[in-house]
Amino acid sequence: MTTTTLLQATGLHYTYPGAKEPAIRDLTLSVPAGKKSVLLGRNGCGKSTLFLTANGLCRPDEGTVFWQGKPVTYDRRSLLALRRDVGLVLQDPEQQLVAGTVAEDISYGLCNQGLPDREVKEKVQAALERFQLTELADRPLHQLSLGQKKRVSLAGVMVLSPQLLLLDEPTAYLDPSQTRRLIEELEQIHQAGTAILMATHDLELAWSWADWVFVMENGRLVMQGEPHEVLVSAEELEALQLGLPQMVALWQALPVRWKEQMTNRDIPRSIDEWRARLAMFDSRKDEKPGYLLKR
Amino acid sequence: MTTTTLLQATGLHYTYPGAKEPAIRDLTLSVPAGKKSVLLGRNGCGKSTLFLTANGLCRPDEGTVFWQGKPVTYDRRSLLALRRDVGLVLQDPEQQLVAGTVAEDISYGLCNQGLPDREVKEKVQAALERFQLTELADRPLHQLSLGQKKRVSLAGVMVLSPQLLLLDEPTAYLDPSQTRRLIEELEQIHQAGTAILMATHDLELAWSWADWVFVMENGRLVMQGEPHEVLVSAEELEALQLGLPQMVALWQALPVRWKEQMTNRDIPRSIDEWRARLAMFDSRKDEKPGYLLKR
Amino acid sequence: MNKNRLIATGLLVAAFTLYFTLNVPETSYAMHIMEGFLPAGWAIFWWVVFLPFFLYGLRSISKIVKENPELKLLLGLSGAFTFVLSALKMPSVTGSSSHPTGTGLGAVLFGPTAMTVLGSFVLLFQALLLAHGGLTTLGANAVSMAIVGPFVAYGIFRLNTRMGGGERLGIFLAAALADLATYIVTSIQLALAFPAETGGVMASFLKFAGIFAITQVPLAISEGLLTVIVWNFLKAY
Amino acid sequence: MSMQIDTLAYGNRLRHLPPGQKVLFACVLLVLVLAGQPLVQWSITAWISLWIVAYANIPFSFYAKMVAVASLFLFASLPALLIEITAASHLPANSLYAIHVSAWAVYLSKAGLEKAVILFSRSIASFACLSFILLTVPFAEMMQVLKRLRVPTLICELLMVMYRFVFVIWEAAAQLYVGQQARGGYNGIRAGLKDAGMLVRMLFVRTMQRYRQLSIGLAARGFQGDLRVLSLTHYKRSARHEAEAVLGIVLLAGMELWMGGYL
Repeated sequence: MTTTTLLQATGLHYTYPGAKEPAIRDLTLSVPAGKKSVLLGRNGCGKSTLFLTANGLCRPDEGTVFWQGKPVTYDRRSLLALRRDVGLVLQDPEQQLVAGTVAEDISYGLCNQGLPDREVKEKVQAALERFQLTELADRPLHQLSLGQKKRVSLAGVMVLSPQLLLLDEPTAYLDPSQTRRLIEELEQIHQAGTAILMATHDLELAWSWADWVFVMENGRLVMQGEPHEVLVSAEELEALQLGLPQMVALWQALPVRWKEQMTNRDIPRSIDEWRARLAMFDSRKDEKPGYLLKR
Repeated sequence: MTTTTLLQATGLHYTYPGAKEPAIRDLTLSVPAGKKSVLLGRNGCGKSTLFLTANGLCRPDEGTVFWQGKPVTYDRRSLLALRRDVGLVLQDPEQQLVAGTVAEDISYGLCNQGLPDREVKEKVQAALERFQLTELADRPLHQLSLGQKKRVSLAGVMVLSPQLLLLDEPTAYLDPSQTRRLIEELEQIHQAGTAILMATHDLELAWSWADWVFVMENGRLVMQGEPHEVLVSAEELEALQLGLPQMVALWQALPVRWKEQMTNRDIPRSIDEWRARLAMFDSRKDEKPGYLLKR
Repeated sequence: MNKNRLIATGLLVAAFTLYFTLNVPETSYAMHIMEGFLPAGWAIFWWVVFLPFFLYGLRSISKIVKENPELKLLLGLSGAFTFVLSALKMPSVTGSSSHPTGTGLGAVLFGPTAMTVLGSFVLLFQALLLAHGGLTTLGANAVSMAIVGPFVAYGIFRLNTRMGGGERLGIFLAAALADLATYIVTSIQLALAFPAETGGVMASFLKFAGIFAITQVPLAISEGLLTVIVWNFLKAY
Repeated sequence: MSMQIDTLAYGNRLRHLPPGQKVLFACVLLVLVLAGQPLVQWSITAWISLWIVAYANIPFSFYAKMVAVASLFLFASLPALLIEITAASHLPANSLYAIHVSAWAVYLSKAGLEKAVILFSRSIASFACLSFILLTVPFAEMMQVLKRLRVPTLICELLMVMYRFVFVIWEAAAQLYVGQQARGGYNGIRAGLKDAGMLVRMLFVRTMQRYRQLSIGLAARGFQGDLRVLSLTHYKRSARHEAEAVLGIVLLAGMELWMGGYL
């Protein structure tokens, strides 16, 4: 996959009606195709506004949003197309679900696109299977658990086959196993060719999952780059009140002389990688590794 | 502080009206005084129901709840006293904020206790200062940010000086700096003598913060103990679909021969402890430690 | 005769006992005429009375919605809000739990024509989700609760404002009198369908109205008070 | 209150039957009830209860409670139907029981009793037919029936949004109620009324918030002014159930005609 730019924003300013401070100011960024990006930043830094702008829901006071190189015009047709191509999954699934049952809700976006009934049904069927919702297809939304609701709202967006998927804190309130499942689903979505941009507060997730990191502060983009460029400087991140991912901090705290002995000195991005880096020390087999290393 | 038991539950069963499965079953646990406890478990495992039961909001179908050794009777007076002594902060501050402005909302619980106006005002004033809300006192609640709302809902509970504070996922949706601030506030609350029981999905937080860990599954208490007893067995936690805290997993993955050289082999509970354990290796000063160790 | 007497007395005692024991938490649901209670003729009659009002309300709504389709969401949410309000158990002046009908507040907030449509939907939901009221009797119930109630509330509120009465008084009267009007209309509907052997419709009306007054008058007062409290809060917001 | 009817309807064992058929079946029976003789009405009550409890597998205890609560209205109205007041001199000869208060007589009328008996069988039977719809046709499927009946789109759309948010708002109300109680609310009637007022206000504020959020959420999904959705459900017709329904209706109609009813 070539790293073309899907979404590009130049010099965006937006102030909510009645607000004193602009929510985003002089924001310029490009979301690359084919990547898993995260967007970090404190609450109120403008993340959500950026998402709304990317989807055409906020029209910036200044600046331009480009979609695949073309500036977004705010007429009805191109907005409809933009909203098909840029899928937005909001924080609270209740905000996005509207129909009586799961299957009906997933059909909503497709119906808005004006597709013929047969095609809608086929696509809904496929989405239900893909997100393992077939059994719940005829269940009313209010009977679902939070994790299931989140899956439905994701399915309702993915059924439109967007090229870019925006997710606003998808893991909040999920338990570890639900989070793991969501990440697996996102992995599949990414494999199938959809670029993902996820706003999150979870630094560990950002470190282990993302290919690209954006950091916003006060309506501006203040850092961007690959995780090992952005998420490794304690001082910079501390200044942004974010802090380091734990894995990075712990790695950095390992004695330098140990690290020097290693063949691969990159900071590991998962526990498995961590083990792999250190495996050479235990491979000398001076004793049986603890049972916890088995797995 | 002696480790007396504040709240004790024996053989609790509770089934929501119309539900097929009980939400909690045969649940027996004691919440120790003076501790910072966490309650882990998947969504739907009965955590919230336990909280409601502890506060007298759910009356168990079977079993007894004891508060400071005395069984809870469900008459109006003792319920009112119980709700003063056991403060409950719900997940979503929107669930708990009822009044128009910050100060009014904080006074709500005090007014319900029937205190004289002067006393109410004094206490509200003190709470506003303690939680750094003085400036926001007359602000309408819907103008606050999420972090502020969470602080108000905590203040509204703490103003009653409860002896046990129950928190349901207080860190969800908070950014890292807000989370840190909340933890500091909880630290102060704990120092001042209030026991805390926090339900959370954040294993890192549980590991670094708690003195005592409860794990629930399917309405039952399945594990309890100090963090280094409960949160160290990958197999057990995996079976409960929780997983290990990252710091534990990473520590366990360190080569055994390194760990053997250490004087203190306990698993560290914070990055500082982690550094301290490893400091001896760098204290040989074969080179200047990286700038990241400065801090 | 003696046996008959005994049976009749027994039935009466049983009826009253059942009424007062079961009734307490469900007080005001008793105002929904149950499915099948009205003879077919009357059920149809009230549907015929109801439909023009409903269609008029629907037309005015569809005009608004055509200009601003987002208002569909607002109307749907308002309907849901009203339904939830009607289903909440609230402390009542009599000390027991009962519920406010919310039509008074709704009519003042959303206007009586919109409230006619929303009120009918609320009744449909009450019939379908709570089994209160019914489908054949929906026409009759809608006339009393979704047409007369809101119009009385709105009228009283306007009248009170024009006469220079305080806003709170207006809200109280609107909510309380809307409740009372609803219950009087229901009593009339029942009296028309079941005239008394002696005294006809009028006597029957007095009997029905007398029985329902036990629950509905205190309820109207608490609804009035509650609506004032809510109104005060809303104004502060 | 819990919306248990809704929950049960989604889990009922006749769920796979086409909803249109079920609604039609209940409506035909309802017409028979409204026009029929008490004996026919009681037969219908028994038969439809069999469908509800045995075929649809709705717990009997729940169904019985539902009927009991609905009958409250019936019992509440009984005194008005049974008790008559008249001048003592006009007391009908067939009165069942009378108390004389000076020149007046308060009596139980025989005609009233007969009326009450008829009313009783009709109401219970109609309510049973309604219950069949409530407990076997979930709301979402009811909407499909309404659409097939060409009910105006606007009505369907509004009902859909309402249905969706009835539960969301109900949940919010329940949470607020718990939140207030946890802080010692609802302590006495006066405080209770005030707390209820606060709750209603918060609920209103939250509903308006929901409106704003939902407009954004749906716009993101391409809201163009319509709230059109499609349903996937495949229904299976069941010859056995259809045969029983048709046969039963024919028998009941025959019974009605034979007994000289006005069908």
